Amino acid sequence: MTSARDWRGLLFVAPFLLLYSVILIFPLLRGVWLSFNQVDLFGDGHFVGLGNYARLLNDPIFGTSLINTFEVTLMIVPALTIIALGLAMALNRGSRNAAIFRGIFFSSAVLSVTIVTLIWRFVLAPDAGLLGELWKAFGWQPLPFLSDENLVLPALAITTIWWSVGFPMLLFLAGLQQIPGDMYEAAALDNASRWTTFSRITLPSLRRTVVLVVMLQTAAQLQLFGQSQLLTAGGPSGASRTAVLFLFETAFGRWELGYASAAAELLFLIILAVTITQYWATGRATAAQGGR
Amino acid sequence: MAADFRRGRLTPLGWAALVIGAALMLAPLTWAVLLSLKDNAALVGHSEAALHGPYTLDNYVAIFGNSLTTRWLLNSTIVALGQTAGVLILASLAGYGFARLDFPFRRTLFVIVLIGLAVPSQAVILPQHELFAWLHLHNSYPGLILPGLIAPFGVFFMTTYMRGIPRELDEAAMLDGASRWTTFWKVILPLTVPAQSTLAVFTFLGAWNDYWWPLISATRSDMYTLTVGLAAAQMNYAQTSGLGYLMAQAVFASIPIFIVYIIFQKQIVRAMAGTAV
Amino acid sequence: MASLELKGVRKSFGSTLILEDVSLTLDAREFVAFLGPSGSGKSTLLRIIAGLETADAGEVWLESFRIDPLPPGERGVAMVFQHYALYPHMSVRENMAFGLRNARVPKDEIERRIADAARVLEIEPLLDRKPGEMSGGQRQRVAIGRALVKEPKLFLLDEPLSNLDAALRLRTRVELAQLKQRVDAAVIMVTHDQAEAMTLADRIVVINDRTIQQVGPPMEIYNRPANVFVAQFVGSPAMTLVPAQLAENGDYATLKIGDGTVVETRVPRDRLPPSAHFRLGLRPEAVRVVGSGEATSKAKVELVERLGERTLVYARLGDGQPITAEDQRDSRLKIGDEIALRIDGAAAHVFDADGAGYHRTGA
Amino acid sequence: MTKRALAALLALLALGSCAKSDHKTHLYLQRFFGECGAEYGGTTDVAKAEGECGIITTLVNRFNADNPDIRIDVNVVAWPGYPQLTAQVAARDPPDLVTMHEGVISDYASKGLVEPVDDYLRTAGISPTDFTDAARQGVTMYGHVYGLPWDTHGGLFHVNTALFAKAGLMRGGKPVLPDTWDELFAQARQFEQRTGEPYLIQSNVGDPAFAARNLYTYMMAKGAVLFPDRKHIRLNTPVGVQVAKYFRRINAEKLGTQNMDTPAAIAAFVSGRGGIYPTGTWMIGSFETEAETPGRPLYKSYAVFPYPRLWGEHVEYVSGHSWVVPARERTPQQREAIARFFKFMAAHNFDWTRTGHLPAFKAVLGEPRFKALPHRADIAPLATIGRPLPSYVLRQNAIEGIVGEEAAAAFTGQKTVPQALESAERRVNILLAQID
Repeated sequence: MTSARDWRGLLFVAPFLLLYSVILIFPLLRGVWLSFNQVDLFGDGHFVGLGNYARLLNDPIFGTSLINTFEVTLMIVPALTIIALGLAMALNRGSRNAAIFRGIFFSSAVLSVTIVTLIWRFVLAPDAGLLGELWKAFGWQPLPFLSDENLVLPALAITTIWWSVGFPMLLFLAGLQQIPGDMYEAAALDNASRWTTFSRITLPSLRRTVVLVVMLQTAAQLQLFGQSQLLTAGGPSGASRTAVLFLFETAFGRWELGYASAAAELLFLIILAVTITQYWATGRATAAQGGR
Repeated sequence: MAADFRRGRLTPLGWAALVIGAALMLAPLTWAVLLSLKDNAALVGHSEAALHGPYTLDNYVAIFGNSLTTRWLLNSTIVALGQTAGVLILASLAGYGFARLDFPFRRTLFVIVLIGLAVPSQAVILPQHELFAWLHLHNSYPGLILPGLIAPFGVFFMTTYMRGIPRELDEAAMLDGASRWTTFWKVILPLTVPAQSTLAVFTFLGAWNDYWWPLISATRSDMYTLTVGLAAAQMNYAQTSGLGYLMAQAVFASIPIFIVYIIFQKQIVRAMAGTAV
Repeated sequence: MASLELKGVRKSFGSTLILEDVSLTLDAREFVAFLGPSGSGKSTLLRIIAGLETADAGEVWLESFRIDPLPPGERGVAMVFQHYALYPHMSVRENMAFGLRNARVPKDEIERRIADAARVLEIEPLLDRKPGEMSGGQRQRVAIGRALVKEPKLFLLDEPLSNLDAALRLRTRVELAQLKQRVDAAVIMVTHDQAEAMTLADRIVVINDRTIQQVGPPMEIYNRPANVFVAQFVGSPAMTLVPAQLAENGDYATLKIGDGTVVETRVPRDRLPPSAHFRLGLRPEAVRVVGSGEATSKAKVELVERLGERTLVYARLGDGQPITAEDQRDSRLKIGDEIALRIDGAAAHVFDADGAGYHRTGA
Repeated sequence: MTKRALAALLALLALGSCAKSDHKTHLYLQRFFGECGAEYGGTTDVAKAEGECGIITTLVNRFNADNPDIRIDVNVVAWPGYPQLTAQVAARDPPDLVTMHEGVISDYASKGLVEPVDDYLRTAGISPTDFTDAARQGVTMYGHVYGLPWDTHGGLFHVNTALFAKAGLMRGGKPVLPDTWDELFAQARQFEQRTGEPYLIQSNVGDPAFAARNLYTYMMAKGAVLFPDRKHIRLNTPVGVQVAKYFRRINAEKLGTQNMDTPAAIAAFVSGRGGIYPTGTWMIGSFETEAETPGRPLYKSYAVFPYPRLWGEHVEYVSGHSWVVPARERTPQQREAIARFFKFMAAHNFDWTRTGHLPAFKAVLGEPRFKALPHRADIAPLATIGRPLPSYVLRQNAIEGIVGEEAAAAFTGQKTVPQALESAERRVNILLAQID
């Protein structure tokens, strides 16, 4: 019949769904199954039920790695959001200079994590790094960013913010472009101050973008891996070991596939919970405001 | 980009802050370029030597002389282009199916795809590795490309975009005797070009910068992507040819993506505007 | 030969019934308007004919072929969409050629048809433009052109004038009238504008509430509305309906309304159902402002609408019943004036309690 | 447009997947030791190459040149390369030859993931009795030989004699090294006061091997049994605590450098910014080059010795590099090529000792050209005082990572000594308990 309610529609979605089931759904279920087994990379394992999870909850190394992950996420996300918003507002204009600045602030986002860490190693390292040389030029003792347990997470955070400020900035720019100009004209006629204009017009209008940026960045930073592996190898003494690095070491260094899978599932649940909580909280807040 | 001056002028203080910020952005890049232009021996224990001459292009010459860097560059390009093309094709097809066609279990299937949005890569990467081993796909281009094709975001994005296209157009095409495929290919697809470019930019950059999957899948140096190759190089730093050479590798590896970026800068910004809908 | 034939078409969306048992026959080359308020089901009926919706029951025949099992492209119908639905990425020429290419019409034939249509519609200079570069009226004509080149057996126009401004609407109305002369096909136009339907259609199909209310030529619809709905939907301003009592016996019904006025209609009394309660239907031209000598009733003016060629007077009868009357073009009435009215019983309609209409014989 | 791009892409894919179409026997060799193709990629002159990377690169080039029917493709991985090898083995696509620390072989051998190499050795005409004792012990397990041993290596005190002279710590042209912990601290303080530079250069950052080596060595000296059985490690003992406290004191009294990773430490030593750099045999070649280059801070100011005896017995934790053959299907040609590679590498064991490592073959120890290499007389004792870790304990690489991480935390004061040692013990024991 002419109505499209038939199996032919499936042909359009089939290629994706097929790959999706094979490459995502199947591994996802397989990962859940593995997490209930004590199994190494090369041997047959045996079922241990929730044993791996019980072990994880009692594993201080995993606990530390989770805390590190949360800490570094908390260092990155708010700062990144505020900086990106500030840049977007400053650069939301048509001049040539603004375009050049936009280009500069986005430029780092095109680099891969290995290049970023390569460059930043020689910015942060006290002996050969740019900061070290600067400090020495002022006659100060260089700060051991990569080897002090209190400095290493901020160092990762700074590197990450430098690397990823571009995308949120562009998202905010896009959001700003969609605020109708007459709202600002009306505010100007009402003699609104800059701050009032920002807090009463700009920020509420960007609400959805802010939520989007915060959610995307939180999910991304909870999975921070390359910076920590390449820049500090999780050190000193695990002070910068993130949850994903823990997982990687467990699987490929210690061959503990089942245990690593359990860690992966736990991390998955945490990210899911955080994302849903953020979504729910902002959704409620928006509803309370009578917004969209 | 019309109504740009809606927030008045930037104060001199604002400009100063911007300039300082830009300097902070550029300083590490400049530092890397300077280091790459120095003789390796001159940098041993004295990286501050990079701040003054003499400079040399020897490190770059060495890359071309004998190194896998160019090969890694090619691999990264193939993988990034392959993933971009694949995601565009799959997401467009699926997006059209979900947006326009009615078939059994459509809602259920769409919800299943949406769930995929929340699955972080590390939850599946170990079994994926196992699966690809079983399929003998490691150390191959398909092996590097395929996992990146699973882009629930792409499907979601294209579905939303296509839902925004007036249904009248599909109906006009039906009355014009177009098949489902012709309608998709000739009528709807050309209208999704803005969405396609957005998705392409995201996918390309994501693929180009992907680290974990190539790290465990491409284990032979001739199949490394740039990210993995440079990771191997920097973790061997103590035993490698030297700081200048390492930086030259990094700079050299960044040049193509910077060129792409400069050429497509306008499209990228416009593409981002499309996402924030 | 009949052009389009609908037999017992029925359609519902989920549990909501949209069309109930619709049957209709179109003559060859007939221009028919589907007239009704929004939500009446008229668009759904059009889409069923086009093949964009599937009827739950019933058949659709076009020139002796049953077309409801066919996909839209093979039915021999062409449609002009409300928002034109031009393909934005194709030039005018490509827009018009698209359907023909799908039908594998030879290239030179396509060229010829496009050239013809472009000439007729005066859109030759636009052929290489894209829809985004044209005005609303130009797009409208391109949309018509796209339908025209297909040389269909049936044209379907979905609210073709609703997106145009007033001046353009009049002009396009003329063009549609000319189009009707030129094409060798039946035309169905969906509209909610009764003036459009009256001007253009050979016959009007008034649709409301899931079903066809009345089918007939414009003047018949106007003069002999089948029921209260048609009476009030067609004609502007709407017909005044006044509750009335059947007054006395005679060949024709004589009705008495609330303020005591007795109206002698020309509606044969024996056609009416056995009841004393009716409604009297009066179009403004049946109620005239007169000098007190000729008057049948008195009223008080509430609003005066000067239309130029005539003046409409909205007033209330003694018992408070609103009524619309007509005065000369140079009427000097103003709000609050007491006026005398003459109700022309010969032009009056009678509706029974179920809403069915009864009209004078003849005319 | 799109179609052309697609076609180009497909062409590229095709190009990439059929790159190897010559008629040579291909062997896939995977190693660490760094990437230096830029410097040595084109040369086969082994004698002129310096450092681990240069020598191994030119050796492979030389082998390829000498054996036109064989082509060795080299894959350089980040040190130590085991996560990557694990991924490859899990992907059932391991290389043909891999560099492996002797302590790690048993992990793979116990699962049948590497082949016994007895047959290859026989074909190559090599007898296990040719190996030094330490080397033979390192590669023999489960009644088979599992690798071609390639060197014995351990920690050494690399000394800047110019600074030692300035500190007044030279006697008869030789640096004075401490005999006891107390002497160590006294000499270190004297060194610091007279030169203004730190006594020890330490890489406590991102280098777990450094801390683990120090802990293992001085625990072994007091006769500590590190691994009482295959499931347990014992570190949190009075001896272990004492060793860690000594190293903690070095840091607390700022007698050693802080916050350095390996590259920084190497740079510091080469630049003459410290007296002793305790690191491995592998740096001898590079430092000797510095010592022979006029104008460099280390010019004619370099000496090297085994870790000094500070208490107990003079022993030292050593390991060795070997070549192993991961299990997979191979053609007879490939098997033959592996045997030829073994023969070639055995014949060139001397070249490798120029890096500073001790040879894996007894014969090389006696060769005049080996004895003629600088400092070899000074480090020769390593061959007799060297003690490998027991091969019955699996996952030595992961264990070293954990022990090193915790030991570094104890040394730098990030954790208290008992805390760190207790934590290291617990983590290692959990890891070992998981192994079937």
